Amino acid sequence: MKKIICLMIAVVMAAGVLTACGSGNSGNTAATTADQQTTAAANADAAKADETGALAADAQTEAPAADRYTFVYKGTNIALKAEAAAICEALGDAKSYTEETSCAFDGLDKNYTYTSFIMTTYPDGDRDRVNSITLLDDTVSTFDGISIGDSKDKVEEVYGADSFNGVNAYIMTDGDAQLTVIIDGDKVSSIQYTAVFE
Amino acid sequence: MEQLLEILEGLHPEVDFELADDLIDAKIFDSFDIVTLVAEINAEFDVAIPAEELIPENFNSAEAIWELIQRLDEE
Amino acid sequence: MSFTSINFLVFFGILIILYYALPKKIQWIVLLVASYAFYLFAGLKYLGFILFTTITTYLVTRYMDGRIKAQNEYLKEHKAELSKEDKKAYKKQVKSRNRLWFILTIVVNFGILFFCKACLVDPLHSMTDSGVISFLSVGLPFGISFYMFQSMGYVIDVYRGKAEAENNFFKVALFVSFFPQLVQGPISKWEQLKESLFAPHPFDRRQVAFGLQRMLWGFFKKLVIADRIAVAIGTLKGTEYTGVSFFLLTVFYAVQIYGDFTGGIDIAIGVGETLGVIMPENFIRPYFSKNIAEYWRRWHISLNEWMKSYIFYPITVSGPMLKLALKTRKSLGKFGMRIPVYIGSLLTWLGTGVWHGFNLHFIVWGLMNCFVIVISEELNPLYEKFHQKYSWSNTRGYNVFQILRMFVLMNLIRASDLFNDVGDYFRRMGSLAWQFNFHVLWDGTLMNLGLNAVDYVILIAGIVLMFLVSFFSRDDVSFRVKLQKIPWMVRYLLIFLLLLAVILFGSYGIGYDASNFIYNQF
Amino acid sequence: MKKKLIGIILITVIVAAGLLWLVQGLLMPKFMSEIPEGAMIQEYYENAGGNDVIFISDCEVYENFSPITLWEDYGITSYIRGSAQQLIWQSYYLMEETFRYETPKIMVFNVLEMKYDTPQSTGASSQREAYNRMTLDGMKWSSSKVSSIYASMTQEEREKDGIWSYLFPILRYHDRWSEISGEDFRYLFQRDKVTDNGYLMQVKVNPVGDDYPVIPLVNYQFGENSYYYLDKMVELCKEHGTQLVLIKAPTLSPIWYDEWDQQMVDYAKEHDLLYINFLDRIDEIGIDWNTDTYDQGLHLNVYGAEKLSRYFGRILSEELGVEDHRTDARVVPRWTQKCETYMNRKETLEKELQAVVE
Repeated sequence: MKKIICLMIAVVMAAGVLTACGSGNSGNTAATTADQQTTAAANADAAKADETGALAADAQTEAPAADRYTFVYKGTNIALKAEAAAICEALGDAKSYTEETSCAFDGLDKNYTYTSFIMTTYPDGDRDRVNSITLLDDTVSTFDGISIGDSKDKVEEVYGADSFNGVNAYIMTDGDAQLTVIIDGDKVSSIQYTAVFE
Repeated sequence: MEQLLEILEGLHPEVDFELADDLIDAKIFDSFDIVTLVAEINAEFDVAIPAEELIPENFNSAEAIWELIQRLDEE
Repeated sequence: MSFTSINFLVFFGILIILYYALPKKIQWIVLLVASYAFYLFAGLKYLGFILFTTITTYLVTRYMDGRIKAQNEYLKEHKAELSKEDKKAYKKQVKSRNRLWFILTIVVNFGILFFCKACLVDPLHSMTDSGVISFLSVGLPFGISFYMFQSMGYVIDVYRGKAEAENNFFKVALFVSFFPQLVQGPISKWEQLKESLFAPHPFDRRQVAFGLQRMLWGFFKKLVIADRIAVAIGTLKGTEYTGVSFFLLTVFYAVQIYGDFTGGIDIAIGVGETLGVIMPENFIRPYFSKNIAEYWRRWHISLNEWMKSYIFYPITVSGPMLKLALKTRKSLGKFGMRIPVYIGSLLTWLGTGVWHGFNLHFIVWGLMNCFVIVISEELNPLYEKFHQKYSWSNTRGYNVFQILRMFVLMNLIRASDLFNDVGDYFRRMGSLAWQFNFHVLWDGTLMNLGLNAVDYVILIAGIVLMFLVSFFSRDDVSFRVKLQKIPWMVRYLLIFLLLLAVILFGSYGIGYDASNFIYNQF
Repeated sequence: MKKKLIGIILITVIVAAGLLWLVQGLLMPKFMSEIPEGAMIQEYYENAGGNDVIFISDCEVYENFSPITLWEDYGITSYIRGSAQQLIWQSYYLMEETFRYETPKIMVFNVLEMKYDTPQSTGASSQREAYNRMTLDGMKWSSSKVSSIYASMTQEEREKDGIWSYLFPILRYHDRWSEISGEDFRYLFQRDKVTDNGYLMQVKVNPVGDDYPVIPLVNYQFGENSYYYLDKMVELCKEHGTQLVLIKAPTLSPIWYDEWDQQMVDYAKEHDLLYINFLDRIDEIGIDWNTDTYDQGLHLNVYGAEKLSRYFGRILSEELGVEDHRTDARVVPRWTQKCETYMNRKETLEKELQAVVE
């Protein structure tokens, strides 16, 4: 019974997310400044929290300052394991959207592809949380200023030789999150943020 | 013995010490009372009661306390 | 191995069968083997600690006892020729020789305990550079607080001539390591425990049944109540909970620690009872106390008895203290006689605080207890006058008021051990004075603590049950004895229902972070 | 007197244990109307024996191949031992267990499982544990089951009740008491069949939409543990004279990287195995992503599964020589029955879907 309820809530939430991401307020967000955007995100979050009642406590604790493991896109902080709903709303329309059911129960993994990055989410009870962020082009960069196409030397300067895996990647982790910078040849070929479990 | 009874009455005027034989078991004396009593006895009789003698059997009645004082004085 | 793990139940089941199937003569050896098996479950690395204490305890008690016996022999033989002074001098000589080894043993063992408390509990608080002795960040050796106090109590008793030293090393080893009390006590005295610990125990159905019933009740308190409410306490420790929420926290914590600690002790004593070993009671319905001093005579009794016999009394009746008392009496009168009491209390409570953990907040906790007890002790004459003057103050209603007052006051004091940051604790205490956010009781905050309506129903039912059992045991007759009087069918049914309640409503297994017994950390 | 006492105690214990056993049965999830994936493993035992082909893996087999189609078109007897999020060591032990019941000619294993080297995937650990449960709880007790449990347990499980919660599932499901429903009573002693010889039917259609993002990996090398169990499978099948066939189902997500594919091609060559990547043959099979998937290309629906089964059935019978049993009188009645069930199920599900759409 509980599972059904969970599933229904998940569906409702998913619908909410879709409309939030799909309803064309992208022009609106593009015009506003970064600060206003985050406020809007926070408000949206709060509004959602009020709706469900149960999320109030969480909304308060989840306003993390950006750090190495947070991807900042046009003033929106995308932190791993953060609730996805508000972020989606702030980001606006995704270029493409796919979802993946798990083999059995437990809701959907969702993939949002934007022009310069992909965000994936995983279900956590009746919410979606950010699972990974993959950067796609050199118009975006990490908190420390690394973009695709940067030289290996620059990456090593920023992240240190210690984080090199010996083959093709610099991997930084803080236990909850991991930042991976993949090197192909002498250039950065991929940058990924992934949530770490356990 | 007279002297001892005086000290005891000073501590708990409401108790009849000639009859009472369960001062510890009935929780009339707590550890604070016992320690105060030891200090008084030391002052009055010049008998030092060591910590290991601070057991219920030695303090349940005025008589027991008196016996303890005498025994320690002997040794 | 936690009491609430299946592994423990299996271990215990095998033990019971072996214990009663093997010859009665070797029962205590079975217990010794079991205790060491239990200990090794916690890890091989701790073995050295307990062995060291066992060996030093054995050696020093043997040595001191030998001296005392020789002395008594000598005094008996030369009874006629020795004067009173000679005897005294001889005794003194023996005692001073014993004292050297006695003090050495005590200092080294407590030194280890102190070091462990100060350095091993949390590597972050380590006084030494963590890089240098990183291998030590192993956590506290299992049960060290409990077996250390138990064995040192024995050493002191032998030194004082109050207990005879045991010849058999393995019996001492069993006394130190006896497994039910390793987890969270009670701390037994040698003289209390030795008889039932080493005696042969034929299978006594009633005793075994009582032991098992007591264990089951312990599991109920621990699994159904304490572990369930633990989530909410974790949440309420968050910084935003002040005022009424903080008050709520203190009440929740009172429920948790009661369920956890008394439940754990019920299991320990129940295990002992099933094996025929009688351990001292550690609680006598503490929440029915009328003041803090009484509460501490009824809560964690074995520790407080220990502290009283081995710290409070020796300090307060020591030579220097008595001299001090004489001096202060001259200048301060009656009040002066109490000076040793205050100093003794202070040091005892400091010791109790440090025993719980080498942290500022535990010390603050100890001092607050001390402060309240001393104050109430000093005001005692006033109370008595008050009670004499106003007869209504002796009614049942007033007793209930006193009990509630003690409960609230003790809750507030106790909450200090929840906060590592003492400042945070006092800030919240302060918030009680000005923040009357009673709305948290009905605005849904309660539903956001990690407990849902079902959890609350279970908790309330469980608490009511605990209360009733306590209430009906107030004549000091065990509840199990009362149960014995009802028809066996009903009794069996009740016990089965309790078992079912533990299985169904217990917070254990996947999905539950079974919080360890709180007192395990000490 | 004493005897009477022992009698009373004995009866009490037996009655109490019996009651607890009933309560446990009640508390176990039944996986009938919800999450039928949880009920699949235990269905095998009534169908064990006489299967020439056994599929072992996760949803990549139990959603994509239909044994009934294999029978109807080629007379192949087959069974799918699938479960949700099955991990490679679980597959290995299921394989080991299967050989206790029968020795099939062909053992089919889907290689996507190679990607999980250790007991983890994304998401919280409780979720992983729940998936393990669906594979493990349904197995009958045997050394295979015990080994599989030990290989699968999460750290949290090891620290908590460990194997005991598998021996006494009440320890795991005790807090389901608040969810008990009529279903738990109805299926206390018997269960319905949720699959057709291991195939879990889906009739919905949900066409493929946007492309799935391909996120580059740091390391494409499959883990040592995965290879360890794959090696063991090869060995096990060799021992029993069974041919092991490696496949990759033709589904679009999770992504099957070229680098992974190459490793499987190499492995198959090295061990002289047949490896078929159906992703390369989508057109040949005739899969239409507009009609043949129920969840945008993650799994096939029944129409896609039937197409894939026809395609694979041809390989099985023509290339691998799996016998046609359609003339075998000992087998036919049973399979006719199965076909009927399958048709009824398909019809019912289609009707239900129609009703929802309208």
